[in-house]
Amino acid sequence: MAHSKKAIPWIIAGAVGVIGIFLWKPTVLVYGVQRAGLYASIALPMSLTSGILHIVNLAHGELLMVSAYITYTLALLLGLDPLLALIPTMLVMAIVGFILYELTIRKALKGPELNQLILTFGIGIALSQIITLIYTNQTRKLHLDYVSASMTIGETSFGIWDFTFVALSILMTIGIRMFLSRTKLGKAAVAVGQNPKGASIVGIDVQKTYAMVFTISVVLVGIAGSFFLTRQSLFPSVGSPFTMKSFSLIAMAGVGSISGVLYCSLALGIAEAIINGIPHMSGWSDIVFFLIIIITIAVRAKKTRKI
Amino acid sequence: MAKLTTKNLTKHFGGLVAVQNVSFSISSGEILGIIGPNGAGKTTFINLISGIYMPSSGTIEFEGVDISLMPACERAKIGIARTYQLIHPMEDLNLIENIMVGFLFAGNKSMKEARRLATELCESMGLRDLDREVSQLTMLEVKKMEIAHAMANTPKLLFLDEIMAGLNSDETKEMIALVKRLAKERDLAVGVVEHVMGVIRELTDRVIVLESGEIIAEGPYETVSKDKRVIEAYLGGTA
Amino acid sequence: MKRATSYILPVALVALGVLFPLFFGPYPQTVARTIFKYMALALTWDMLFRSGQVSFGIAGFFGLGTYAAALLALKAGFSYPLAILAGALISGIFAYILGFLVLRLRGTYFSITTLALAEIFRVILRNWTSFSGGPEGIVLPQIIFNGDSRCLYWIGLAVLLVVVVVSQYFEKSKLHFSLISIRDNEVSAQTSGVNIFRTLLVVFTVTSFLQGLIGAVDVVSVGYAMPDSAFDSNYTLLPLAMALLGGQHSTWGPIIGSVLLGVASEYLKLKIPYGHLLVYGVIIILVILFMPEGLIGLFRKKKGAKRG
Amino acid sequence: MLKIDNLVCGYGRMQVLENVSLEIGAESVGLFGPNGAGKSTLISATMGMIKPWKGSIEFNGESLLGKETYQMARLGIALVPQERELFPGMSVEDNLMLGAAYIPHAQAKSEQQIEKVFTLFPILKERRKQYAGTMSGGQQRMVAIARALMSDPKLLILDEPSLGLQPSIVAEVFDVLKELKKTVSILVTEQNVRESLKAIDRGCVLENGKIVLEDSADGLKTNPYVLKSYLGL
Amino acid sequence: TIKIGGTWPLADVTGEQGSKAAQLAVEEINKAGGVLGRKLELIVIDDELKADKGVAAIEKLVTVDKVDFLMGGMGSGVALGQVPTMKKYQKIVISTGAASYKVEEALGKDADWYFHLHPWDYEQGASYLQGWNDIRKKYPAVKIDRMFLAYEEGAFGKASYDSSKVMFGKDYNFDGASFKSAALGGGDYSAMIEAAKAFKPDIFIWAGYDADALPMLEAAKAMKFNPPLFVGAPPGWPKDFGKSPLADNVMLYGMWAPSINDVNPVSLKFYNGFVAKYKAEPATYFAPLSYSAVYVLANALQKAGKAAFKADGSVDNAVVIKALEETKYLSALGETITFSPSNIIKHQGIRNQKILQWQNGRQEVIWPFEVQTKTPVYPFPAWK
Ligand SMILES: Nc1ncnc2c1ncn2[C@@H]1O[C@H](COP(=O)(O)OP(=O)(O)OP(=O)(O)O)[C@@H](O)[C@H]1O
Ligand SMILES: Nc1ncnc2c1ncn2[C@@H]1O[C@H](COP(=O)(O)OP(=O)(O)OP(=O)(O)O)[C@@H](O)[C@H]1O
Ligand SMILES: [Mg+2]
Ligand SMILES: [Mg+2]
Repeated sequence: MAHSKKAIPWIIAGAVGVIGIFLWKPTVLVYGVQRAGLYASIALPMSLTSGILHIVNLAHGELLMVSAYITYTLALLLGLDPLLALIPTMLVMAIVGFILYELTIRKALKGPELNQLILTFGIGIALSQIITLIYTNQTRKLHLDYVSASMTIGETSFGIWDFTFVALSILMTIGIRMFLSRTKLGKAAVAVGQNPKGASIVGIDVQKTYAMVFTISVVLVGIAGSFFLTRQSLFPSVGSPFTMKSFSLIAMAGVGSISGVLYCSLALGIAEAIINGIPHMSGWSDIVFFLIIIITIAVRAKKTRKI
Repeated sequence: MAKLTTKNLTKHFGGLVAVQNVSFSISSGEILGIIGPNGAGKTTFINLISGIYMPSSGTIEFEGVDISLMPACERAKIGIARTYQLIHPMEDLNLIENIMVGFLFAGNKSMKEARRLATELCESMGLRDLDREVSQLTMLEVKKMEIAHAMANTPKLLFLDEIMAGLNSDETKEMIALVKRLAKERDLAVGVVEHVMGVIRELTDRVIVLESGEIIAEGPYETVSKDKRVIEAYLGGTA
Repeated sequence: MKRATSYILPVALVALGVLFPLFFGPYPQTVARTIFKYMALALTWDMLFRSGQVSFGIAGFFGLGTYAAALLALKAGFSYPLAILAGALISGIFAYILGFLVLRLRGTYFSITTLALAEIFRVILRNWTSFSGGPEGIVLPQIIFNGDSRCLYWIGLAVLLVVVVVSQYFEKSKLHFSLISIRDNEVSAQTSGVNIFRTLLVVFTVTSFLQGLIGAVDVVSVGYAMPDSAFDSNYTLLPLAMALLGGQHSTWGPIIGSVLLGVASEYLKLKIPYGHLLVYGVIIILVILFMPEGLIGLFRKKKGAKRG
Repeated sequence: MLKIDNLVCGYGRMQVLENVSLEIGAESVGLFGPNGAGKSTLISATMGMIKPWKGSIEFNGESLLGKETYQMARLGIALVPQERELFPGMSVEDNLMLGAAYIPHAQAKSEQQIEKVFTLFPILKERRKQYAGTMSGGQQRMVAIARALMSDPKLLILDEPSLGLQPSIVAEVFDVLKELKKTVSILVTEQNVRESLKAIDRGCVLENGKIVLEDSADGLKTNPYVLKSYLGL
Repeated sequence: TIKIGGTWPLADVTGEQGSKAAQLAVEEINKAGGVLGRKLELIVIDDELKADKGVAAIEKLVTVDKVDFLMGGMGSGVALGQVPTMKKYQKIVISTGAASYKVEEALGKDADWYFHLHPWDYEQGASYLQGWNDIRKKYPAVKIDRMFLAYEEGAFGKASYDSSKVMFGKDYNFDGASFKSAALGGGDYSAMIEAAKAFKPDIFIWAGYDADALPMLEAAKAMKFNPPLFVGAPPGWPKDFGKSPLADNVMLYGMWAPSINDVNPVSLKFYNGFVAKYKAEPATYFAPLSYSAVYVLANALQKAGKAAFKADGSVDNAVVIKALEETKYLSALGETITFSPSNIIKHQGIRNQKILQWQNGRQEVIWPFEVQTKTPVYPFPAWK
């Protein structure tokens, strides 16, 4: 296809870049890829809700946080490893997602556009406050031996646990794509995303599809949350920075593009790692993050305008 | 005097050629029919002239000036107006306000002036109750509003894209008379795209037939409708 | 007649606003001042939103005005009135230039790009320590009017009135029509002669100028600037929430919305010291669920019913 | 098959339909009337897109009141909406396949069915990979008709199917309807009364929300009122 | 009653516990008969860590509640916002937060009504320098030449870095690197640790937040980074940090730890009182600090006697300031609080931080030696 031909210079440029970085500081690639995995696994669930329900879910980060707290609680109460507690967490998150949809989102979808934006803003506040009231905002952290798993090549040692995020994000991408292209519900979801009225005419239960898609995305956030817990400290506002980050990633990838999220996370993760690799520069890494997003969006806008 | 002339106008969409080497002209006071099979490129052609799309190649001249690359809003100001095949009125404006837009921006009139002119125009077109929301209008009224909306550009050149589609015969008659009157009163050059042959026969002075983006026939309706290629590609056995 | 009555309410409100400090003490004045600030920001956001563009960059231009004014006053020795004006101008000029980049974008892409710009401003001011004082910010030697709470109140009110007037001008002038036509149908707006890009550029520049103005006045009223507070995401999210809650696409909506949320947050804080934010969040949820058209929808509906 | 009894409905406070009753058996029925008469409203109510204020709607003896649109579709009612309602970002082929995918009895036959609609509209076969949203107006109408045919309906409702179609294809569409009415019940609204009379058994005229005339196709052809107002003679 | 108005960020654990500890002190004093025969009353308003809210809170406390004294504070940003308003009212303020020297600059030298309990940032730096020098002297095994400071890139970390660089840059081989705190959506320490590792420091100090504490140790372990001294300087520690096997022998800066109960009866009384009333352990030093603030004020009023209030019932600032200046209060923090001038203001209270070490799940005081509870474990053991 014409598409792949145009990609060749990009692939070459990318390869050259990667080799360059490798020669300079090989670990930058490791950390960049690991970071990318984290970003992608948090952003991917959001791409479902924004691509199909067309809602900007400002409570996304809070849902991540809630699921991490649920996993934490289950891990403590039942003495489970968080990755085992993941399964009951998914169940709880499914219920949370479904209830949230039925009680709130469903109604807001009927109102003027952007109502869901402010609704989820309110939900985000409420969720983080509920967690604060239950757990206080003191930081918590589970101690897990395996997260310090290490690998040594030559002189350098680095952590390898964070590669699980890479695996998770790849699995999520494959899973979501299979869901959308292979399953009946997934195909219905795509149709509903493009034209709900048209979808109902061809026999698709639009409300059910919305509810399922929202619930699925909350369950996916739940999974990401359980993994997140293995690595990060827990406090009520831990999720909020990830809402906008995920949202930025989705816009950069192009709303509705699933694998795009993966590539864009990779680009951002590595770019961040490069900046962090330069001493005293880490404060500027956010600039690179946002500059890349702006450039990508602007370039794509220009391309589409030509047509 | 030709109002508008195109030379070898061409538009590609990726690999698809929607309009190909179209050269034609239209003069003031003339009503030109544009017909052709579905997907022949009629709407694309109008989009090129009104500036929604920029041509892949070829030129457009309006009153002797090359406007091929002029932005759409400028074209509106020099007197090019059009209606849309799919009408999406501005839901947040009411009937009269929808029409004021053209006077305000294409005509650069003041608010007061625009309202007065829009009211006048509506009355002359038989639109009443001008403060209604657009969702309360019947299709005939919406179609009239669409024409009035275009007329508010105070155009010299007007393209109507299937404006009669979905009207019954009484309403169609009324609209034909309306278009004829407007063209005459304002010395307009009018391009009419329609699939209803009765309308083309009644309304137009001359017809061009597009197929796959190219002009395959041109002339008065009576001759064009007997053209073998036209019958084959477009009219079928019903003509 | 109708005209006269429609003026009574606004005039009365303005009079009330101006005379407020004569009857209420510094505490209500301070609370009102905060509400005015958010109200003004909510209005500026709504002005651009009337064209359908959702900006996430309010904090960016607010913060830009803040820092520009503070740095000019501190380093270039500008007097406060001059610094305020310059702060607003710089914010407007940045918006004008950046407009060429962002105003071709629509929907999510526009929103995220404005957000990204705001973040970039913040990161620069935070890291360019020698210029901006770094993350710890800068302190002004003194507050405008020596901190007299009435004067601070009045200047806050004055800025708000400027914003309201501009918003009303937007609503009553031609711009109103161009904005709505851009929001409803860009293609048809173009062929009616609306220069979409230029219209958006004007609005983007003017609203950013106003946001910068609000920021500049804020900084001379508090006396210090820090990147993380000047570019606080609350300056983006709260005005947005207030505008939508009050009722979008109008002057009254953001006004009502910011009074509701502003008063609610202050009142709840006093009543429920620990955990008041939960109630705040729940209020937002309930208003959206049960008044989807915003608070102003209640009035609008009545009007519509009369008409129908 | 479809039985509408004393239907009253409208939008907001505005009443559009006044006690409309209509019955469709194994036949093809035309619904005519001026713009704004309420034809589309009647169809919307039947499809569950708006809630009737009063009256009843039954399909094969089963009440449709309170059912959702997608349930109507699964019961075997297919709609060609006036506004087409395609999936603009999907290929023509995907649009068509979706017509059958969620209708239990149609799904199995979708491969044969798509070949059938492709012979009816060859251009769609040619453009099967094009995004539906970039098709021309008339082409999109074809997709909408084809999509409805894909669902192998028991009752086919067409809201102004000829709108925007070129004359030769209009004729073809009505030829197909004529063929189809042997096996499928059809309700069609049209402004092109002349063409559609060839394809229907019976017609009603709806004006101002009321049915003012009901007759066989032949009866309508000679009815002076119809001749004058709808056939332009 | 004597009214004290307090502002703290109540949604933050520092402010939440600080305000509650102050309330505890008020109740203790009232139970013991109050001050000058009058009861104390504490009115707390949330400053939400936002300057405008903090200002409104002060206005309300002074003009509506008509409090006699002001108290509290945590974030420097809020304090910067509040200073002008405080100047306007000239109420006596016992401040429990605001470490940034910018606040001191904003106050100016005339603000004699401002009593700052918390050490300024530069004083903290100086006290660390003093501490490490003392430790080196007392324990010759401890070798400190190369110092590496990892700092979060926000105001807190940057300030620590800047002041440390000035303080330690002369005597030590000093370097640092920044990282983005997990508290602000970061949490990737690998680049920073790599830089630290390359530097081979004798002492590694990080200035970040509690959210960074364990993940950073985990990363250090994964990357086999094993400095002889591993020091954390966050404002608080995560819950049950001590229970983590990685925590043992981590050193930290702080003003208070429950282990001080062993050497200080006031601390023990405070601790027991707090646990009994709120069923939670005080997790940050803001609790004992705010508790002390109330006692400092109460003692001064007691000392000033009836003269503290004028005939019209208002506070006689001169008298109370004088009494406060004479403060000598053995506080729950371990040291005796007195006031003396700092760089700009006249009334600075505590100047020292402490150097502590996690040992067997407890924070033990290493320095100052007067309140030492355990001898230091050195070097930081290798990762298992
Ligand atoms: N944006 C686009 N991308 C790709 N192809 C397009 C695009 N717009 C139109 N086309 C194609 O260009 C051709 C011409 O379309 P156009 O809308 O001009 O036809 P038309 O003559 O107006 O047809 P109709 O009578 O059905 O309205 C069609 O084949 C259509 O599919
Ligand atoms: N969504 C709506 N909201 C409010 N009024 C509506 C709506 N849709 C239609 N109407 C009004 O209902 C009346 C009947 O409309 P309807 O679309 O049913 O007519 P129709 O007979 O299908 O005409 P047409 O030939 O124009 O399709 C019209 O007056 C129209 O303005
Ligand atoms: Mg067309
Ligand atoms: Mg209709």
